[in-house]
Amino acid sequence: MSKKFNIDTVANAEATPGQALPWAELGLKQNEYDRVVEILGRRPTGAELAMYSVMWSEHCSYKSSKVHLRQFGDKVTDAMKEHLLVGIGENAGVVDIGDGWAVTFKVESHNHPSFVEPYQGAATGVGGIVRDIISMGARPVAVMDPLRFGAIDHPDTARLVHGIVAGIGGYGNSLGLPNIGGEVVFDSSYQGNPLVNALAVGVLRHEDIRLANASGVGNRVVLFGARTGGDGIGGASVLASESFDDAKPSKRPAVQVGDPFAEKVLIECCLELFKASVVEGIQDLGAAGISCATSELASNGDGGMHVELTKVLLRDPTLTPGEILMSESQERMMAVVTPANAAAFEAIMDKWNVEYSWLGEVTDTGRLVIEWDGETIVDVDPRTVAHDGPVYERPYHRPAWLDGVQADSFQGSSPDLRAAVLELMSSPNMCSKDWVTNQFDRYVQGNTALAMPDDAGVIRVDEATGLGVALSTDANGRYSYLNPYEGARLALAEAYRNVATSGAKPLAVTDCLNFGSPEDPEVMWQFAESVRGLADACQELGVPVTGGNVSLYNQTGGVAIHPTPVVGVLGVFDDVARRTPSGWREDGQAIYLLGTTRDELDGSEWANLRGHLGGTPPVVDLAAEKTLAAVLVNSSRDGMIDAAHDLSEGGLAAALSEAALRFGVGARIGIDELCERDGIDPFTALFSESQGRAIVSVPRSEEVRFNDMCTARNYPTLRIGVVDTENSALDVQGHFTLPLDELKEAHEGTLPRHFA
Amino acid sequence: MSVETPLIGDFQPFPSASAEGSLAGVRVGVVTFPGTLDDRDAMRAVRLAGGTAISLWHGDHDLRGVDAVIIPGGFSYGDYLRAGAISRFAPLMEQITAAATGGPGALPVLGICNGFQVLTEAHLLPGSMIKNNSLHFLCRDQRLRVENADTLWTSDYAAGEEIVVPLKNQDGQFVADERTLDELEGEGRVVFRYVRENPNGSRRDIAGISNAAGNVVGLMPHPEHAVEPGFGPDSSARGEVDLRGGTDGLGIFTSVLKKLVG
Amino acid sequence: MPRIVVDVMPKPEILDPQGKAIAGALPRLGLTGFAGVRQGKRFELEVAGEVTPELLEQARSAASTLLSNPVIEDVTRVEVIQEDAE
Amino acid sequence: MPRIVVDVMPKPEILDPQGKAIAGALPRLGLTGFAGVRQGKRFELEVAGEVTPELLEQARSAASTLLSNPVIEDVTRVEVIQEDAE
Ligand SMILES: Nc1ncnc2c1ncn2[C@@H]1O[C@H](COP(=O)(O)OP(=O)(O)O)[C@@H](O)[C@H]1O
Ligand SMILES: [Mg+2]
Repeated sequence: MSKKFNIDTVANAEATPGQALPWAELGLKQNEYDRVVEILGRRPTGAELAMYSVMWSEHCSYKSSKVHLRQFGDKVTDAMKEHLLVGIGENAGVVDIGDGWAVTFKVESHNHPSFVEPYQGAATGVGGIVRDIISMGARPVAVMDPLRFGAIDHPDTARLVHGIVAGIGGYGNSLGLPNIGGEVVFDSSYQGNPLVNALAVGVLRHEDIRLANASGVGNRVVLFGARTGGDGIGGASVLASESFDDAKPSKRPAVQVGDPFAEKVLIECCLELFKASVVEGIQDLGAAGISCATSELASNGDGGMHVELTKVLLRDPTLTPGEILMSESQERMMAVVTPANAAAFEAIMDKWNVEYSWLGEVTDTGRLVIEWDGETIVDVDPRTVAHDGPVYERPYHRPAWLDGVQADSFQGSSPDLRAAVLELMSSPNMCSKDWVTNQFDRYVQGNTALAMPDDAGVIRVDEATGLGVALSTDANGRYSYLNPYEGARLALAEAYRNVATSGAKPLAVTDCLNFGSPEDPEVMWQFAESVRGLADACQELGVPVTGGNVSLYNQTGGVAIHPTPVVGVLGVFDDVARRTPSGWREDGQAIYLLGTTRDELDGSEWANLRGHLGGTPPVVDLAAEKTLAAVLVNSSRDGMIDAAHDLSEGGLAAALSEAALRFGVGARIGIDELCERDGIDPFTALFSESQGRAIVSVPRSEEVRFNDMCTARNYPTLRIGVVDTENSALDVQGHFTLPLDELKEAHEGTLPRHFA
Repeated sequence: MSVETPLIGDFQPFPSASAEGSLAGVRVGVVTFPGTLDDRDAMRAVRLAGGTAISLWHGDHDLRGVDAVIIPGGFSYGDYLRAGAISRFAPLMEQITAAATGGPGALPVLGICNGFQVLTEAHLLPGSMIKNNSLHFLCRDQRLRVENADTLWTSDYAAGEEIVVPLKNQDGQFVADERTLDELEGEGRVVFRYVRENPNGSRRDIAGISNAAGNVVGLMPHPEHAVEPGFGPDSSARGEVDLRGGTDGLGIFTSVLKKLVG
Repeated sequence: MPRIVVDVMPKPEILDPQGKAIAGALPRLGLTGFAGVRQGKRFELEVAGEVTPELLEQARSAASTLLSNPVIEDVTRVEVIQEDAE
Repeated sequence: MPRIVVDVMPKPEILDPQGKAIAGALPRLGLTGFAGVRQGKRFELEVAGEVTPELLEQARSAASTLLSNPVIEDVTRVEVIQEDAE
C-alpha cells in the first residue's frame, strides 16, 4: 500500500510546463536547471528534479574538480597499469598483488557531518567507505582514519575529539575491522572544519571482482539492508511540501545515525552472495541513495532499468517519492540478480535476517523509468543523471599573498637541544597518539602484522604464503599552504616512504583532497596545483591513483582550511614476516641515517611550535625517494635491517625518540660527523625536515653488505650510533642525554592531559 | 542449516602447531552469532593448537557432535541493549546450556569477551559486565595471572603463571555482589586476574571465572590473539621484547585439547 | 499509538560508571546542586491496537527476561502511556 | 532523598538501532504483541536537600546540555520524584 500523494508524474509535467519548481532551493543553478529541461525536452517532475539536483551536486558530480582530476588518468603510463585490475571510476580501484589475489582500497571524507554530530558523522564515514569496498566483491580487512582537529586547547576541540574518535572506533570495532593507522593533527585552520577521512581496504580473488552495472535484460533489481528513512534530506524537504497531500510530513532528521551491527551483517551477507554467485552487479548506497544507485547501475550496464518505487521498504511512511530517491539512509545495498537466482538470493537474506525488496528489472530501453503506484514519475536517460552532470572550469589564480609568505623564512635562534626535544615530543602533533589508537581494535581478524605506532599498517592476505599489504596515509597542510604543488608531492613522498620503511613495495595510491571553496579562485588554484603535483609525482614514482574523493567547501566564513591532500599508498609484501618495525630491539646494532640533511625548517613542526608558518617547504626529490625505497625494501627482504623509521615531521629528533620509545630501548647517537658532512648545526641536524631520509638499525653481521648496497646505489649513508639496551636513555653524545622514562612521560602525557 | 562464516578465500590449510596427531581428532565448535567478530580467530587458534575447529551457527539446533565449544568475541547483535543479552536466546544456546550443565563429562565451554558476556547473560556463569570505568573502548596488551590451573581450559599453565594477551572491549568491568565474589574466591573459581593494572575497574581484578564444575570458563581478554608468532602482542610474560611475538594465549587451547584426548 | 514504558535502573549497590562521569561533569557546567546521578534505560514498546492485560503481561515478561539483567539492574516501572504526553 | 528524573528519547525520525534490535528479538521470545521498540535513557539526579525551583532549572539545563544530544535526542521529561515510588 502506498500513501496517497499528489504526485508529479511525467504526464503532469508535460501538461503543466509552466509549473514553478524549487530547483534553486535544491542547490541547482539557473544554467543547470535549464540544462535539465533541455535534456528532458520538458520540465522535470519533482522526482526527476530530486535526482538531478543530488546527482549534479558538487559532492556527487565532481563538477568543479573533474577537469583537474583527469590528470590522474592522463598521466598513467602503461607500466603503471601493470598491477591495475580496476582503475579510477569504479566504487574503488582494484590492484593485483599476485597469486590470484587482489586488494581494493579507497579513502573518503566525512568532514561536514562530523562537525555537526561528531560521533555519528565519523561512524557513518567508516560505514560508507566500507560499503564501497564490499561493492567491489571484496572482504573488508582493515580501516584507517586520517583526522584533523582545531587547536588542542580550543574550547570546542574536546567535543570533536571525543565524538569523532569514539565514532570511528564504535563503528569500525563493531564491524570487526582492525584499525591499522591514521593521523591526528591539530591546527587552528581546522577549527570550524575538522577533517574526518576514512580509508578501507578489502581483499578478493581476481575472479571475484564485481562491477556495479545492471546488465542482462530481464534481470531483477533488489534493494536490501536497512529501511529507507528521511536521513540526509533535510534541505530537500521543500519537495515534501510541494507534493504532500493529506498530512504534514514528519520531521526529517538533521543527521544520519549509523547501525554498525546492520552493516556487519550486510558484509557477511554480501560475501555469501558473492561466494554463491547469485548477484550480477552490486552497488552500495551512499550519497544520493537510490538516485545514485539506479542511475549508475543502469548507465554502466545495458542502459535501461524499470523501478517501482512504492516497493521500497520505508522507516518513515510519510516520505515522498523525491525524498525516497534522495534519502541517504545508511546500511543499504542494491543488487542485480538473474530470475533464476532470485530464490537463492532470498534464502541468503533470510539466513542473515536482512530485509529486501524487489524493485524492478533491467531493460534495454536506454531509459531509467521509475513508477509510483503505476504512474511514471521518472523517465530519463540514466547517463544524463550519472555522468553528464555540469563540468566547470572554475577560474583560479595564484594568491597574491603567497610571495610574502614564501619570503618569510623561519629564523630561529638555537634553543637548548634537550629541552627542545622534550617540547617537540610532547607537542600536540608529535605526542603519542595512544590515547586515540587504544580506542581502536587492531587485533581482530588475526592478520595484523604491523600497526600503530609503526610507519605503516601491515595486513596478511594469504595465511599459507604470508602474502600481504602495507598502507600509510599522509598529508601536511602547512607544506601545502606554503606550496600546494610541492605539498601534494610531499604527501605522496611521505606515504610512499612510510610503506617502503615497513618493507613493502609501493604499488598504488588513493587520495582524499580536502580544500576550501572552489568558488574562491585562490582556493581553486591550491586545488589545481595539488592535483597537478600529485599526478606528476605519481607518474615519477610509477604508482597510479586508483580512486579517491574530493571534499570542497571546507571553510568557516571566508577562511579556508589549509589545503590538505591526504594521500594513501598501498604496498605489497611477498611475506609479511619480513616487515620492519620502527623501533630498536637488539643491543649493539649499528644505527645508520640514510639521506642528506639540509637547512629545511620552513613549515616544520619546530617552526609551528614557535608559531611560524612561512618560507618554502622541504625539497622533494622523487628519484631519491625511489632509491631510498629500494634500499629499504631490499634490505628488509634480505634481512639486513632489524628496524627502520622514516624521517618526516619533527625530523631526526622525532625519529630517534620514536625508535627508542617503540620498545623502550635506547641508543648512543653522535651527530657531529653528520653536521660536518652536511654543513649544518646540531639544531638543524635534529629538527630539519629534509625528505628522503630514514634511520635503520643494522645487525653487526650485516653492516658490510648493507654499506655495499647503499654505495652501489649511491645513496648517502652515515653510521650515527649504536643501539644500547643497557642504558635506558637516548644519548646524543656531546649534547644531551634523555632517560627514556622522562621522554616517555613527555610523549604520552599530552592527549590524556587534554582529553581524559 | 549450518554455514561457515563466509570467506573470500577459504581457510588455507596450514601445518598444525602440535606434533601430537591425536589432538586433531578433537572437534572444537566455534559459535557465530550475527555480529560475532573473532570467530575466525578462535578457529585459527584451535587449529594452531592442533585441534579441529568446527563452525557452529547460532540459529542451529545441533552441536554437530563437537567435544567443546568456544563462544568468541565480537559485538553480537551490536552489543545493543546489553552485551550478550540478545544472543543468549539463540536456539544453539539452549543446546549449549543443556550440554554444559549435564553433570560429569559436561561439555567444556569457553566464552571470550562477548562470549563471556553471553555466558553470564545465560546464567552459565555468575556476575555481569558493565561499562569500563573509562567509558572508552580499550585495546591493549594485558598481563594476567592464571589463578586456577586446574580447569579444562587452563591445565597447560602453572598456577600463578603470568601471561600477556590482548584486551579489547568497552563493557569489560566484571561485577557481582560481595557474596558471589567471596564464593568465587573461596571455591577457586577466579581463573584469571588482571595484574599490575586493572584496566576497567573489575571487582577484585577478576578477568575470568569458571562455573562450579570447572567446565565452563569465561574471560574478557583475548587469548586467541596471542597464539601465532608475528600476530600477537609485542610482549610476553616471559619477558622478551619481540615484534608481535607473544603466544601466551595458546595454552588455553592446548589445555582443552589435551584434556579431551587424555 | 499507545505505548508501554519500561524503566530499568542500575542496582543501587552497583557502581554506575556513566552516572559517576555525569556527576563529575555537572559541577564543571556550574551545576552544583546534585548529590549524585544514576543512568538507566527507558524503553517504549509500541502497541498497534489496544493494551490488553495479556499484552501488559508480555511487557512485564520482556522487562524481566530481556530488557533487564537482574544481576545488575532493577525494573522500576512497567506502565501504559496513552498519549504522546505522560 | 528526592530525585529529579530526566527522560531522554531518540528523536522519532532518527534511526534507533538498539530499539530495532530489541524489536527483532522479542518475537523470538514468543512476545509478538509489539509494533516497535525505542530505547532511550533515564537519569536520576539525586538532590541532597529540598528541590528548589532553581535546582529544577539546573536539572533542565543539564538535561538539554549534558544529558541529551539535541541533534538526535529529545528530552521528554524533567520531573521531581519525592519518594522511591513514582
Ligand atoms: N587517528 C589515528 N588512527 C589510527 N592510527 C593513528 C591515528 N593517528 C596516528 N596513528 C598512528 O600513529 C603512528 C604515528 O603517526 P604519525 O606520526 O602521523 O606517523 P608517520 O609520521 O609515520 O606518518 C602511526 O602508526 C599512525 O598510523
Ligand atoms: Mg613515518
